Amino acid sequence: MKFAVIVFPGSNCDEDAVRAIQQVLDEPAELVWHQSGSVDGYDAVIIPGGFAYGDYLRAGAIARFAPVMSAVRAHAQAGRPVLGICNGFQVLTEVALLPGALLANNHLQFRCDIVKLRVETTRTPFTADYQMGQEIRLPIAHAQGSYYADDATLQDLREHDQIVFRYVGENPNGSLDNIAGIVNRQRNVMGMMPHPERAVHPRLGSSDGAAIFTSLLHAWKEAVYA
Amino acid sequence: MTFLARVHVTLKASVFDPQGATVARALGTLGFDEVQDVRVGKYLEVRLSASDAAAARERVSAMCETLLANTVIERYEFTLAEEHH
Amino acid sequence: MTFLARVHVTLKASVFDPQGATVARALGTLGFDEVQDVRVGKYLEVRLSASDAAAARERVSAMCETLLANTVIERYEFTLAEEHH
Amino acid sequence: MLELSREPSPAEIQERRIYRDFGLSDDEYARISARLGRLPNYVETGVFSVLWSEHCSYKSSKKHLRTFPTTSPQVIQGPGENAGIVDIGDGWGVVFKMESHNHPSAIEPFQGAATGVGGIIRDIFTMGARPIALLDSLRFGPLEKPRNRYLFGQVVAGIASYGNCVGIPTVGGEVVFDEAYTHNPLVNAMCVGLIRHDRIARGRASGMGNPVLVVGAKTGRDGIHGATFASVEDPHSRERSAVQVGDPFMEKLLLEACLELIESGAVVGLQDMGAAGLTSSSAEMASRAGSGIDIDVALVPRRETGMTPYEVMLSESQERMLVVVQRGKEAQAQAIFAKWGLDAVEVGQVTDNGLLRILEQGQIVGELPIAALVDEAPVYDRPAERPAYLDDAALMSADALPPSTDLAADLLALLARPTIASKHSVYRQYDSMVRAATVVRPGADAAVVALPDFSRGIAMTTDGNGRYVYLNPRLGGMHAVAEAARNLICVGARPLAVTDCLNYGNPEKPGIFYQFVESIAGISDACRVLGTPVVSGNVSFYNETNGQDIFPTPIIGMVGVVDDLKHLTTPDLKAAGNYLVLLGAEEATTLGGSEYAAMRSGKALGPTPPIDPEQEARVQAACLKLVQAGFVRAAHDVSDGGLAVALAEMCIAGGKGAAIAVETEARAETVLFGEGASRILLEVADGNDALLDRIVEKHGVDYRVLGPVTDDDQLRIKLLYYQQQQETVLSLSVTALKEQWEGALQWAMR
Ligand SMILES: Nc1ncnc2c1ncn2[C@@H]1O[C@H](COP(=O)(O)OP(=O)(O)O)[C@@H](O)[C@H]1O
Ligand SMILES: [Mg+2]
Repeated sequence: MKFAVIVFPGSNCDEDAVRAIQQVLDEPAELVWHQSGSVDGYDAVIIPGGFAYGDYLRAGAIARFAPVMSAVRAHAQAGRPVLGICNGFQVLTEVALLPGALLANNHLQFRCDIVKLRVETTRTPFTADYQMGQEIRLPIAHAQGSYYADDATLQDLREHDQIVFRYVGENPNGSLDNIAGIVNRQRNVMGMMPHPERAVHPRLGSSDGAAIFTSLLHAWKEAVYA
Repeated sequence: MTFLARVHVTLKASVFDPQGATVARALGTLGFDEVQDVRVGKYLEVRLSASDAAAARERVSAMCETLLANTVIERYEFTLAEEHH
Repeated sequence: MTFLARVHVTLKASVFDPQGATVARALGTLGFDEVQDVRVGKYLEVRLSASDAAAARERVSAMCETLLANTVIERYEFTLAEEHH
Repeated sequence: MLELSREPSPAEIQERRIYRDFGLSDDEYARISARLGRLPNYVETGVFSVLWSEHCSYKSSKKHLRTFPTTSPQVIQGPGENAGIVDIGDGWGVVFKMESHNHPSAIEPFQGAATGVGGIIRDIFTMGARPIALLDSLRFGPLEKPRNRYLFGQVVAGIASYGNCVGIPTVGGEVVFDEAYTHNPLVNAMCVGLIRHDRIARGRASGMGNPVLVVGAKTGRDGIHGATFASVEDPHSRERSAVQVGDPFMEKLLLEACLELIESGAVVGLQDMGAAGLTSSSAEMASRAGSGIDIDVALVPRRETGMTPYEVMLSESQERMLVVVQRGKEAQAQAIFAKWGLDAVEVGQVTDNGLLRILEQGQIVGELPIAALVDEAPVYDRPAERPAYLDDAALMSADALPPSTDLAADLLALLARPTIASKHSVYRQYDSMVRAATVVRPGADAAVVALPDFSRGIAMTTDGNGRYVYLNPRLGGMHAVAEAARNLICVGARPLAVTDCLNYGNPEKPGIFYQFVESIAGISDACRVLGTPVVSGNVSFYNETNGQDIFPTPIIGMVGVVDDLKHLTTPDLKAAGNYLVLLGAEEATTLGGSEYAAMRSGKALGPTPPIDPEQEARVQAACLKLVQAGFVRAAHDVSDGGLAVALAEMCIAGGKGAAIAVETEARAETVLFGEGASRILLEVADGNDALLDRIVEKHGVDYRVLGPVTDDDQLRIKLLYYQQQQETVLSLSVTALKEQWEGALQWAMR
């Protein structure tokens, strides 16, 4: 299984994602430059964390227009998996591959911590290897992670089992309904504020992020060998 | 012709504005008890060339729609003034 | 009486505005070639009670000086309007 | 102050003594004119004034900085380059440096702190190193004052905004509050990078004819005050005009582009344009290479119109680099910069005439010998005189504090002192985990970042206690080094080398200069004994307002190596049944200089605790051996707040209790809250007594067993006075301790 990790000017978790994939899955992962017009040949696309274009104006606002994003959109529309982590989640909402938006944290500060999350659905190619309702610990590090959507959208997300992760205990950013991650209706595009790529080794304080990558690999194998 | 667009981007009324709330609280503790409410938004000055005001207006609208505001959460408005040197 | 102050806080002209420069560049690559320059600032709407416009003006000035702007790098200006309910 | 509509002529500069407005003394100006054999013109006077300024020339401090030990078998690069480098084996080097941004932060705390972080990051990647961590050492006045809350909040937010955006984890630091810093907060930032030996780049402009490029942000009038200059009486005001808005996005692009360029081999040398911008970067790069350099100011990309050569040469616009590439490889370099969306413009060439020549559209507008600018800068032997307060008996009376009426309340109050309280509310604003290699995060005695293969780790810390230095400059200097090394030892690291940031008041006052000279001597002594040479550093003078000087505050940044990550140790108690051991020198413990005495009296009361560096070295060596032996479960050095605070912190962090008994003859306040060097608390797994004894004895170190770790929520401390047949008992719920310690800083900020 081959992963593309998109690099915008200002991305800074790109190499972490590559290393996590190689470490956890021993599968190839490559950096794909924002100017690239294609993600052909990649089985999954990861939009990593960071501050694309400095997050100036709004997180993800400028990145949305990078040439590579048309290719990512096509990849998503073809039903292939796209995972947006942190800044990647913000980009995915800006390009409307995911509904809603990410607002400034309600306390207005950047927040870095290891937080507790509940896996709300395992019915995605990103979370099948978790247990339903499992509580996991993942790092967060963001200033604009407060998920917002209007009531209708929120209702929709709930009805279609699209809320993938919720914060347990203290909500670190004021997100609606404690949402930490969502998936699109087709279930192949997921965005999440926490950083699974930083939680793949016990020395890093948690290895609970590894299952996201193993889930993706298993889903891909099933599709390929089915 | 050169125009200066003064663009205001604010959160929609339905979206909570923590920054406004924080500024209001800070003003309160500094003794500005008369403050009832604060909203904080972005202000952009965009200087552009255009053949006339109508053209400038159209272009600035397009900029707001595509980049300057995220209409899921924000609204925008702007004024235009011709600049003379 | 209730007043609405619309406050604009911008970087002084001599201070480099990296955010504005980045937005200008982005607009350029999006095909808005006519953009010459962008500056990004803050916009605040402050609703306050005051006995009259002069008093309101004085208080808003004080707010700007103490909290809303750091005059080392920023400048501010505001307009005042009385609000009727 | 002088307002002029045109630049004055060389004769006017002399006659009207305009050079004084640049900060040059009569004597310095005379030396310059004599050296040149003519009167310098306006831009030349400007260039001399910045290169001969305290900031660039270290003219007051140089003589004393030379006394630092700067070599060891591990040192690859000592002071003099953009940053120091230490070898850690396997082809890896660690690059690090610390720098102050005190004055800008005092007037625009967010941007002042942010641009400080930006500057120190550039110093690291300029060497070819990948920055892997940031630390920040901060000092503010008490949080009761709204202004101090504002400064503290904004400085932290500014550091966060910059470091987080560039993607370098901020993994450690310190924050101390004292009245002494009310008008002069200190903002010191340290950056640590990792480099392959064969990739080291240096700030050298060599190779006749090689092109010189300006890369990054455009040049504006930042840091320049038109024709109005800072007066000599107020050296701050130069920096006051220098507050700028940081552009961390541009920095990230510069970082990636420069590392890629160095990797490509096309680069000859590069340097950040920091203070005095183009002037200092070009002169210093030529000086190091023994070459000359031509710069045509007309070619420098500008943000503003109508800039004069003077303004272009002295601009301090941020996020710019000066890069010398090999002639013939310009295209390769340009391609790399273009990929990262950066402007890179050739503004001149390297020459071999030993001159800095400033041109404007090909016309020479200034021509100065590099040697005169850099090597022949004045060196001053400023007078130092022991200040009278050091002999004030009333100030040295901490041990005579009246007895406490409630020791338990004292402990709770100490834990809630902002200086001692948890800094979680600070460091959770910093991304401490980006790069996915932070294996000991903020909150422990030192931070540890793993090497790429996760075999070993680099440990780092910053330390400095201004009160100790104020009360005894020499001992205070030693303590700073000793505590930094002890902090590294506690996480399982072997200390390697030091960077420093020396923050003082006005050096023209002999009493202040005495503090400077003496504390440097103390730092040198301790560095020698502990085997940690100084490889880089920075001096910040004039931290003075209305005649009030800060506490002399040398900050030590220290880096070490964890040879095997399985030796990583943290301060949190791990399991009931283990027991606590106090290793080291108890006899040195005193209330002098302590946070406790400051809390009780509201002032700095001495004397500073004594310290024996040889004994410190033995305690540290023993501790490291114990940690490596594999039965130490937690370690924490005893510092601010003394034994009781250190115990409380270990209980809180681990969510465990402890039942401590100490046999003593000393007064309870001293045992519980007294401070002193060379003490470390260890949590030890049961059943290792023989090994413990053997190791400790071999190092000639004392220890005592304090009691078991417990599973209940109580920290019990019993002081046994056998002779008097008395005991003093303190018992507090860990939950209550935790509430104070964790909440205090946030409450203080409300
Ligand atoms: N400004 C800061 N930035 C990052 N980490 C900090 C800061 N201040 C304190 N810390 C972290 O909090 C912990 C406690 O700090 P401190 O009390 O100074 O420790 P010590 O006394 O062991 O040096 C350390 O891990 C330190 O790195
Ligand atoms: Mg400390």
